[in-house]
Amino acid sequence: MESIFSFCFAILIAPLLPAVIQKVKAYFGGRQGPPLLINYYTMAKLFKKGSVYSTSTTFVFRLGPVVGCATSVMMLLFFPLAGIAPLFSFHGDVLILFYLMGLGRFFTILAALDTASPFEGMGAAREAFFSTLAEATVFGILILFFRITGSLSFADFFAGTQSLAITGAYGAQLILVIVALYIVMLTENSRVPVDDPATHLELTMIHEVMILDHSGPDLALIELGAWFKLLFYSAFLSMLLNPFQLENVWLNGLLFYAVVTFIYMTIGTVESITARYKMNMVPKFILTPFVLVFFATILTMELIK
Amino acid sequence: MDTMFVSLAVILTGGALALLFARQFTLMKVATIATTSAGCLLGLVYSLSNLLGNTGTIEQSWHWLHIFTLAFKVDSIALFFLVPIFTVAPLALVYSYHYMNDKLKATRTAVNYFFFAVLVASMAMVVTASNIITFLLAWEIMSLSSFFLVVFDYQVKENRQAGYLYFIFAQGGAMILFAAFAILYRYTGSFDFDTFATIPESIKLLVFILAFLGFGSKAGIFPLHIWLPKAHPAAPSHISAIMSGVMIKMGIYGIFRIYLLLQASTPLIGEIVLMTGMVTGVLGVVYALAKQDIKQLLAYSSVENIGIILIGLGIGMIGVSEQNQTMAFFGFAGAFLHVFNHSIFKSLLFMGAGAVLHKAKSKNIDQLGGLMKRMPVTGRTFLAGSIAISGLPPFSGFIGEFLIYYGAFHGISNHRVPFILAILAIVSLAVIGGLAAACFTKVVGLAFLGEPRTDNAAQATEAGSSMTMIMILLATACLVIGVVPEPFIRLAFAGIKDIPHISGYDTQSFLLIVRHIAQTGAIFIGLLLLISLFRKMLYIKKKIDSGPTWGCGFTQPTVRMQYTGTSYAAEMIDFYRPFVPVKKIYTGITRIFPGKTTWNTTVEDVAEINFQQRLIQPLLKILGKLRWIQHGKIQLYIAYIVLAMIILLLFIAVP
Amino acid sequence: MIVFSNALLALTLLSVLLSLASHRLVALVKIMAFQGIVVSLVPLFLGHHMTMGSILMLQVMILIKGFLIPGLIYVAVKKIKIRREIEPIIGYHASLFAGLIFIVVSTFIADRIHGSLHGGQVLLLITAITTLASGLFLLMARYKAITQVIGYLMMENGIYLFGTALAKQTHTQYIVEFGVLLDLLVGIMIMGIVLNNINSTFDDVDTALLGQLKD
Amino acid sequence: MLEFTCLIPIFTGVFAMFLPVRFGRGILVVTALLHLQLTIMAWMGKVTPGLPQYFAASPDGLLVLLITSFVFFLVSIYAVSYMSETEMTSEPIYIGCTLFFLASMSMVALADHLIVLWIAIEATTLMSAPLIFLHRSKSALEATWKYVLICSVGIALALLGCFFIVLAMDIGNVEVPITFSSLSLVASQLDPMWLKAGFIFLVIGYGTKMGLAPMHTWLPDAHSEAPSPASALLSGALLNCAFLGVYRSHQLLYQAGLGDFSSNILIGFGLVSMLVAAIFIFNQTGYKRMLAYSSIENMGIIAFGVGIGGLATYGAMLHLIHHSLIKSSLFLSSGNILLGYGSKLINKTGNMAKLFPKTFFAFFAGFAGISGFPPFGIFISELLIILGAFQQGRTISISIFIVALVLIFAGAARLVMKMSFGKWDEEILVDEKMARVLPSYALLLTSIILCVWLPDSLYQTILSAIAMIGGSVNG
Repeated sequence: MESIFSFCFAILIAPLLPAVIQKVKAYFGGRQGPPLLINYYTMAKLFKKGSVYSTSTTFVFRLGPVVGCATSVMMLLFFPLAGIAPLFSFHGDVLILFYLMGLGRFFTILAALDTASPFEGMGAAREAFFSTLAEATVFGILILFFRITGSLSFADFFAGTQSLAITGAYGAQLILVIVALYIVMLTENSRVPVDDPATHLELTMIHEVMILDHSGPDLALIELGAWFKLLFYSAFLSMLLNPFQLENVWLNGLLFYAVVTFIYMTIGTVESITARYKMNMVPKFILTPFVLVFFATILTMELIK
Repeated sequence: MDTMFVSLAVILTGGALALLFARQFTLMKVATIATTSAGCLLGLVYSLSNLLGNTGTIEQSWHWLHIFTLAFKVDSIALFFLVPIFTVAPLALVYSYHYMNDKLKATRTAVNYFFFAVLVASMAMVVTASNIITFLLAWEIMSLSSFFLVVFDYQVKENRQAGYLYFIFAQGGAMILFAAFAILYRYTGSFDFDTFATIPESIKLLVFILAFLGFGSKAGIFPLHIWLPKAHPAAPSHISAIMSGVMIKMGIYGIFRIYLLLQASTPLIGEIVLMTGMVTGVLGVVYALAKQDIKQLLAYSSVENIGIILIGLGIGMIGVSEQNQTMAFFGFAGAFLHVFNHSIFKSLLFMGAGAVLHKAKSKNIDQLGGLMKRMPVTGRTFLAGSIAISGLPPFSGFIGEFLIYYGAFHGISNHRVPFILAILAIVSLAVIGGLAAACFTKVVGLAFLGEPRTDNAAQATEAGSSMTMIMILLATACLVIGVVPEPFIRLAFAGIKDIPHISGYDTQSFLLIVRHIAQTGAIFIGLLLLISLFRKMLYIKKKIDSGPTWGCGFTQPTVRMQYTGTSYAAEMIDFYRPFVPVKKIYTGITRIFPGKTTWNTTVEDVAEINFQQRLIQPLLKILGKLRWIQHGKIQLYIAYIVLAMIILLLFIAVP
Repeated sequence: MIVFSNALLALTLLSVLLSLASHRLVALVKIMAFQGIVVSLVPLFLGHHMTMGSILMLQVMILIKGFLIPGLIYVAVKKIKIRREIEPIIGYHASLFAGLIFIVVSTFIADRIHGSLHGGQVLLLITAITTLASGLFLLMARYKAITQVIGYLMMENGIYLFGTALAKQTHTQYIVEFGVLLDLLVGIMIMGIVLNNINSTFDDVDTALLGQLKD
Repeated sequence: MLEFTCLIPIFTGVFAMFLPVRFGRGILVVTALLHLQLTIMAWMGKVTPGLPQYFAASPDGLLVLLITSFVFFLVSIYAVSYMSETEMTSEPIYIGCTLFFLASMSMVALADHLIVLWIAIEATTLMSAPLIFLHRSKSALEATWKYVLICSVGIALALLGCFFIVLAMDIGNVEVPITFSSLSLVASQLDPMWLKAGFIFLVIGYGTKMGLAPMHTWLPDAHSEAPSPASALLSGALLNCAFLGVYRSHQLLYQAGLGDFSSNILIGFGLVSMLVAAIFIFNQTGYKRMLAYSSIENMGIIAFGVGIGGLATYGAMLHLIHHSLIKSSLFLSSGNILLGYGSKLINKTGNMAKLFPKTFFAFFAGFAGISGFPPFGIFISELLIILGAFQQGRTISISIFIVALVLIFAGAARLVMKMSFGKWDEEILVDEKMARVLPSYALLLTSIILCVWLPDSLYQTILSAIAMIGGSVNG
């Protein structure tokens, strides 16, 4: 029951949090910024609309948003938000989940290519490229977590005796992991400095350019999927950052979402104070977390003794 | 065992029928396809029933040429490898009914069917052979018959070259195998496979490396893969399907079999296999990404999948030498399952590529596009195959990779070298997965989606019914294996049950995980349907327009402006540059009013270049210089004789 | 008797040296005829027991080696109308010098091996080896096909001398001589026929023209 | 009277030279048949040599005789059709000389006496020379000249070798007839140094005839310039006869306890031959020359196998058989190609698969066979040689062997594929006829049959042949 509630709450709150980012950015820009509920309004607006489809497209174009959204929801279904046992969990679920995310990306890319637009193709190519690099980091993190907890399940990562906490025995490595995961989050969710969703030039975009031709409810689904995915990553980071496990479920939840909000705020801060990297610098940026994680993993080998 | 030989006899009869009825084209096709397929199905039933029915090993032998024995032995490994042989072969044959429809080439088609049957029979013999002679005999017949299949379209120069290259690699590999087996024979004095474990430990590594090279040249390990991306595009598509889907697995079978027979204790073997697997996998997929020819791309993708299978085997072997049963079990099981899965989806993809080639008259991605609308079945099945080969759930490819991941993750508990190797294996699997997805989004996205780039592509129509039927069947199989994986995982488990080191491993807990995976797949599909339904609801009574793709303000878009395969892959290729050299030809802009200029890039295979530049060219140069020997002057010819005589006489005089 | 044989051997050596230095084909043929007769006579003075048969064989041998074969070659030379070997591969002086070296080397070899032999016919061995080597030398050092035939003939003479020097006659009765003669005869005839054809096709018998077949 | 195998061809040959042309062809085939019949009778033990002091029916000789006779029979059938196609000018000479050639080869196979063997081998040179220069073209003359001169020089050296062996008898005070059969009984009493010297000269001499490098120089010229049926005989039958000379000498040394010495020499010659063949098969321009070099290679393989001893010897003997069958088939096919395309150059041929299907089938199957693919017997023989060599621990030489095999395969495959599948748009001059294809098929089929079912008597004969140099199938 708790699990279902937690999941539903996450689904509901996911659109709210990105508004925090916009607020922070507005603050840095000296503006007031949109209201916090802006994304709900956007949803409502998009759901009401019809769509225009390109004559080039096929069913793949329509399937893209659905698959993308579904894979993001899957992540939340398996993730122990606020330490509450997820709806589903088994040994090995992380593998299938990250691969499902790959499936989502697969269809997003295909949907973009389906439009026959050179710009969307460009975005698709970059998406495919950067995600292959990010994927290596993610699996590096999984290796480390398996080394520490002996499990391959989100639920087990954050439960039991050897739970991953920054105050635990592997705290030092976890700091590296947190930095790495943060960068992966920025990459996977197309944030600055990898991608700039707010830019005006299609040639320099990655994710936004891929969804140029989507409209109406399809676009809404894509946006939803993106928010869920961002929530998933911040929740993941939050679970690692937050060293406290409070007895009270409600308080614990509150603390958890506080940390999540904090992470969103940092994203906003980063976006405000850094500029997007040149495209050819991005791979280096994405490789950094991989190196960090690999180093952290080697540390666990206890060769240094 | 008798059943298998009966099935082989039926298969060969099918082949003979092709030659017999060569003049009546349709009758020939029907007769040979029906007979050969029937033989294959009989064999399939035999292997499946024995594999799942827990019958022990069965042996049979005949005397041959006074001093030899033709010995066959069927254990679970052999039976497992029989399954893809007998599965893919009939499907490829039925597919070929509409694919091979050029009546002008009737004789050649008949010969093709004949060698197809021979190839199938010889592959079945390879996996069941249980002594040196039998094995090599079957191996050589396999090489020869597949060569003829490759050079089917010999008018094309590239195909001849491909056939030639394949021929060299086949024979060169076979010679190395001869050497490996001869060393074994030296120490055992017996042709029998079962005696191999008795040779001195120090020799085992040498033998294994030789065998690894020999078998690897067939399997396509890096850098011995260079024949593969040439031969597969050259062959007709159903041949590519069986070669890529099944025949190269014979190399894997050989590597695994020799590993089992040697029972070497050195961990080096597993490490070599694993590292080769990683290099093969990553480079294979990078090259696949770089290629614009669909069939060449698929061939490189086969190299990649061989890499994945070898990673699995390597994990298993390291597991054995580390006495980590979980690692060993899942490494082997994953490799086995991937062998089977790959044979399914790679056949599907090659058949799809064949249909495209047939109807759109090109296999170059940059000349295709928009085929999903024109060839709906081919497009959809190809999409399914692409998802499967990228290892994405809920399709079949994921399951095999999951097992390997599972084994590799359990290798993390080791120390030192095995630990690092396990990490590297996982990371390279992840990288391979990502790149494979990139690679196949490229194929599907550019060849099947978007707008046609040429008139031929625009005029393409759906392929013949025998072809689409088979592709639908295979695509369904990809999905079914992904959604209901348990029977297939059990099949893989049954396949490895005769491996001594891991017998008795308890699989119950894992089967639970498998059920969970199936469940997750089901949840995902449910979710997908739910969201689709939601989307449908949102669109009720909504206005749906259609118009051109938004050109970002550009008002006169043409189909030539679409992103091409080359540009799609360019950045990713660049990342791996030292291993993936790109040759650029750019004529440049010279005058004030620039004339026509060209820009051309080709990605070259680093193995091929080095093979050419470091081995072949120097060799030819040396050989060319030595040709002076035969200069045509009789006086010097006599001098040779005198010289030889003097040198030999010194042999007596000196000591 | 031994002295006689030594004299014959010395004559043989002389003929060998002459042939190496000779540049006129007709002279070469005449030297070969002389050498053939001398070589055939050698067994007579070696002290072997001579039977009726071997005497007969001796006569046949003189006939063939001394007259028939040189005669054939002479006819060929006349027909081909080539008088001399111009520009040999190895010059005449150098050839003569090589001949001397052959004698020295063969003396050395004969010295090394004669200890293990019964008879101890050192000079015979020297002559045999020198003749053999000079024959091979002619084959290698001359362009004209006819000179090569002569070289071959000389080589056979050397081998024949070897045979008489080394082998006891009891083992090899007639069959050696018969075989050698037959082969020589047929061989020279066939060479002659080929030569004739070469001449009519190429208008020369220079083997420098026979270098088209090569890789 | 086994000597009839020599006498009959001589008589019929003389007749053929003087009788009108139309009888000649009949005489050729009938003689071949008679010869084959006699040979088979000899195999059954029905006919024995009449002059035991000179001739003997040794197992190795019988083997060579059978191969010679069989190949000759099929080649003569081919030759009849070939001659009528080419309208050969000197047909009686051809028929006569082929028959004399057969006689001399039979004599080699049966000879037991050292000198008789020598005479017979020299006779093969002289009898086959007219076959080569039958066309009287410039290149044919050149080839003949080289053939006759080089082989004569070589064989003259072999005579010296015979003398040395006689000398070895003298020094060892052995009083037996100088036949191989009686010498082998007393071999250990012979003087080892002179025996070695004798062996060297014999191997140089007969090796020249056999085409062992570096004495092989005449072979590519002669085999490529001869008319194809003659090439088939030269490669398929004559080389075996020369090999017999080498083999007998090796046998003698083995029995004298000097097997190591002669083995090493044979292995050396074998490897050098294979490497030389590899050099020239790459970028070869003429297909008949390619086949000739392939013969050099295969003779090298046989010498290598015999030198290795043990199991490899059995392989070498099988190789001898299969090489003769397949190589003569290839040469017969090359005759068809020459008729069809009118050129010996590989660049002037192509697309046989389409234009010349029957010959293509024979040619390509022959190529696969000679490269060691099953179901042809060379697969077995090469495998046995490799197994045997490793068993004897000759790792370095077998490595060279394998490298050479791969090189040769790579070189030859390129050429054969060019001929078979390459582009060719011009007309075919002379169509293939069944009579000119069937003999090739028959030869190939025989190789396949022998790979499936080796008759017991053949097997036993090979065993007793190799037993004399210590070879056996049990290592």
